[in-house]
Amino acid sequence: MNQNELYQQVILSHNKSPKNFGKPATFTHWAEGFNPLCGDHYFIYLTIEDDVIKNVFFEGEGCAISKASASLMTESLKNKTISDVESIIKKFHDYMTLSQGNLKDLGKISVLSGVKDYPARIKCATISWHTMKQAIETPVSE
Amino acid sequence: MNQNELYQQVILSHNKSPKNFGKPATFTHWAEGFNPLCGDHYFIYLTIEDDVIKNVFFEGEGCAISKASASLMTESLKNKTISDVESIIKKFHDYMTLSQGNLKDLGKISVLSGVKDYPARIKCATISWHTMKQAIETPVSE
Amino acid sequence: MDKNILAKIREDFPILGTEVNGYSLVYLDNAATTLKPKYVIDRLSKHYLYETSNIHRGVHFLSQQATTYFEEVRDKVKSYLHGDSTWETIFTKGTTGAINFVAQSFGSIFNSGDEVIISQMEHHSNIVPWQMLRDRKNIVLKVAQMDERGILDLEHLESLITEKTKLVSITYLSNALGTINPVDKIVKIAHSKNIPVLIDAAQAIAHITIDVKKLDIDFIAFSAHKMFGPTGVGVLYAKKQLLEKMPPIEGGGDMIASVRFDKTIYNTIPYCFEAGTPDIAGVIALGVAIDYINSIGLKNIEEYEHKLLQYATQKLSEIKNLRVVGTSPNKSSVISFVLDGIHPHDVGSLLDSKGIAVRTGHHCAQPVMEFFKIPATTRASISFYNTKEDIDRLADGILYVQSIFE
Amino acid sequence: MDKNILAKIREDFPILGTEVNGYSLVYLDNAATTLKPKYVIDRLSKHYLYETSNIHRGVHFLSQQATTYFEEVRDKVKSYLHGDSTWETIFTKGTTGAINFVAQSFGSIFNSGDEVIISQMEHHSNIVPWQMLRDRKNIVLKVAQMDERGILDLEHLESLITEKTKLVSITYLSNALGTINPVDKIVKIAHSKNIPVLIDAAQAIAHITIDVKKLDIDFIAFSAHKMFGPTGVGVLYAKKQLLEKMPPIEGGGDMIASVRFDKTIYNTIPYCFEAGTPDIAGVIALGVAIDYINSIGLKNIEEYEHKLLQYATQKLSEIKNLRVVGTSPNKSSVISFVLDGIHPHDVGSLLDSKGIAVRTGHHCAQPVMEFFKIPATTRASISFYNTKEDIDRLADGILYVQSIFE
Ligand SMILES: Cc1ncc(COP(=O)(O)O)c(C=O)c1O
Ligand SMILES: Cc1ncc(COP(=O)(O)O)c(C=O)c1O
Repeated sequence: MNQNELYQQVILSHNKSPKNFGKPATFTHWAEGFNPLCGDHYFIYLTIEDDVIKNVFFEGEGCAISKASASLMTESLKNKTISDVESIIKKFHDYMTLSQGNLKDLGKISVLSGVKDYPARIKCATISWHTMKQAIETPVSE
Repeated sequence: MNQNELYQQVILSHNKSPKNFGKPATFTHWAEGFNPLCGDHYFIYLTIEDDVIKNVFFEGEGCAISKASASLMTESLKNKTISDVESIIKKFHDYMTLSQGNLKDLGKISVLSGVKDYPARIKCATISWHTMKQAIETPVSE
Repeated sequence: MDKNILAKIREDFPILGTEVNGYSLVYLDNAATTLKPKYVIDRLSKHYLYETSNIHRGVHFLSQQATTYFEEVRDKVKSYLHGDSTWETIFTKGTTGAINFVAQSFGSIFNSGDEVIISQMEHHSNIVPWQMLRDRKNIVLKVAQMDERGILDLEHLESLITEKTKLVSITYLSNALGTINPVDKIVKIAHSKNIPVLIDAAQAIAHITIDVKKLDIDFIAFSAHKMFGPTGVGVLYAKKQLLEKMPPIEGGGDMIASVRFDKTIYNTIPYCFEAGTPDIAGVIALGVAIDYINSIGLKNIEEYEHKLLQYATQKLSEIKNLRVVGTSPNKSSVISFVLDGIHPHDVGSLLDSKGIAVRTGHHCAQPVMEFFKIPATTRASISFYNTKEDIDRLADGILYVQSIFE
Repeated sequence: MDKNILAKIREDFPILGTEVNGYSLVYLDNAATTLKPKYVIDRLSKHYLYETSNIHRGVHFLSQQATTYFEEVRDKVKSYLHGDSTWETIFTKGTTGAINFVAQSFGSIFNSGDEVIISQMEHHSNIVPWQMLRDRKNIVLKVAQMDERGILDLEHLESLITEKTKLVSITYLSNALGTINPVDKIVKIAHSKNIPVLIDAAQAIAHITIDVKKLDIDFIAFSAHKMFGPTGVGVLYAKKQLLEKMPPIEGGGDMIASVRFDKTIYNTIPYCFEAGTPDIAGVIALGVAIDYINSIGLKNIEEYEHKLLQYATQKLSEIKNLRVVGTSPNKSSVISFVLDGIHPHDVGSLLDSKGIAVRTGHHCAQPVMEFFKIPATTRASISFYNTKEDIDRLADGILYVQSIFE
């Protein structure tokens, strides 16, 4: 795959008009994630009820890959149980960083498959996922 | 000159039986000199009266070049005025480290001339001279 | 520099003949690290092939020889910076190592409440060591502002100085913006209050003639790898008079005069600041890098790079939806820019797909990004082996990136 | 190792074909620095010729490639030391850099009165950093004794341990005496009181198979240049669990997650401990040095060197008025000796005149010299490319020296 083929239409459009973007008025969990190498910087805000992710928003700055990945992630994780979400995160992470398995049964997220071949960009694809994981474990303190 | 020619008879004999070696019962000035690179370690003890070096002893450990140089130095500086001593020290130092002038008019000391061609050994030849200079400036405190 | 000379110079850098992603390499990432001329590489090889030895402590031939070659480089540094015996060359592992050493050693004689002044355009290497000192010793870190062109506000800097100010530490040439700071004026302001000045010359060293004597710089830090030398070596060139007040920070071999368990006596300057086996081969190769720059002539380099930067600025300003970040009239070698609606990371990736190496991100200068309210920039940074064709390739590449995001 | 293999190995080290003072070189100064095989030198050249780039922060091809090669070496270190993911590789500028880092960072969490135990046979690199910490934080530095053969007194070491002991830091292989210390027992003693152990493996690394897992070593430090790699690079390999408690000591690029003037967040381990541009080429070449050792096999090296050391010990013991310093039955690679009435410096100079490179002096271990009441020794230190003929040349050289001083 050529590098430019990374930038498929789906990715470009999620980059341009990300889903679930912004800071919600209320949320129960949240986390902040950096990629110090390129300056990507995202926030994830969750509303978790009865072990289900009722609502998820993200906010921040980053490249098209990272933004599209965050946008696609929020779409696909909403209304899922924590344990489902955790296994999806693991699947995504194992594929991207360990080249294990594939993304086929993760729906639209599979448009990110090609990123794996560009080590420089893997962190772009995974930053929001890492942050998601952290958010699940981080309830709002007051 | 071959390296082994450094080890002339005069040097070998001064190494074996150094002159003015040991710590005198009384002295007015003294200093300690190290060569951290090879572990040479010398003390110079002076008795200075009326700006004349009445007595000079040295003590310590070092290679044949350093010991012979110290021994030859003590022989030649005894009973000289401080200002004479300082100019001899300068002459020796300039010759060894800056390749300026020669040691011809310094009597026996000239057997050390060849050392200059062995950068590794120059510090061996000069350590006692540096220490001498320091000793002149360091009166015994109590 | 005419075409023929340039062509000859480019032959000194074998990497310029390679391909990346099917295109001949356009290397515009010189501010991150410069390429290495074959003379430097050959010198490294020669050392390891025929001269390998540890230095200082050996009486045998190889050790003597390596010691001589190593020590000669202190003088080469001195000449390159137009210093004299009032200064001393201390080898470090890089600019970062040099600045940290000053923060730890010179900083150890600061008191709680003492102040250090840096600027808003510093590299993290000239920020974080002072923050660490702040946390350790409760000093105050003050930041001189810049304006929206990326020009340092000298009046603001001067206004920050108090009786508690112990050091002014400023970059000569901003790696994120390309701004050349008026070191002469900065030193005058600081010295008028008896405050020493540290200059981060990591970028300047390969692009600007530096005269420490005329400028009266107290400390200056730079890295070999940004001046055509190897990685792993840097220099702190500093006034002896200040070094004499500074304690060693690292202990070990070579930096001692004598070691006993109860009491250790340190070696003399500069050795007391160079604990352990140094990067012998790297230092010797730095000497060759200096020779190489001198053989081309810094004046020629400055002149050529100035023209090339002007050309690049002109060329890029013709591109729509592109904004250059850092627009001081006094710039060198660096051009940072942002494209509307396209993140620099994507720009960098797509330029790379065309064989063009630029850097994207915050360039270890996050406060600069914060100032301009941008997450990152794309940075093209030139050296004397770059050509107008490189700039043309860059401009075409940018248009290609924009076409994808249309 | 048979003659043919040895001859082939010697061809990997071009310097072995050179002459010194008219004689073919006999290099017996391996404890100071080892020679470099052509593979290591070629790898350095290749990096600078075709792969030059800064790492971590670049999205372009060259930067990615260099980052991959650089990061791979952490794993090579892991395998070489038989570690697992419980440990982390931190690149430093050498053994000295690594030990100073532990003293500064791990030492920063010590309190006044806390104790560090070292031994009487340590290199200055494992003494002075602790003395500096003593002066800074008022800790107590305790010294485990050795006997007149140069064997560490384990009972004495154990008796030094109190509730205040925070670290035991001991050399694996003494560079001055050749003694191999019983690291397994040292660790057991220390761990039984929950005290971590730092092992100075500067010498051991090229001569002894090290299994950090079996030995359960907490920190281990070594230099690339003493294991056929380049100068300027070293490693601290350490348990993550301990690293997690340790603050960064140097600030700058690459070691941060985010920098604001008011607050900076550090990067994760190991990056937070590696401020600034590292010695990229040097680290990559260290990887090749490890590959090279593996290709010969440490087991083979240990076996061959053991025999060669026995041969040398036998040969030298036949020389009158020669005394070997360091007579532990458990030794490796180093033979230190003194000649009655002849200072080692003279021995070294005159051996050099015959093309034989040995080291003379205190070998950065002055307390060892003090213990044996000698100012210095002459030290011959071997590697796997040395031969019986080298030892014969040394023995003949010593007789020649004695003949001059007769
Ligand atoms: C036992 C020991 N420790 C530490 C060191 C210091 O190593 P380096 O100078 O490479 O930092 C050495 C080498 O001289 C050594 O032999
Ligand atoms: C202005 C400036 N200062 C400091 C540094 C740090 O240099 P190094 O990473 O070689 O220590 C750099 C390079 O990234 C720089 O551009």
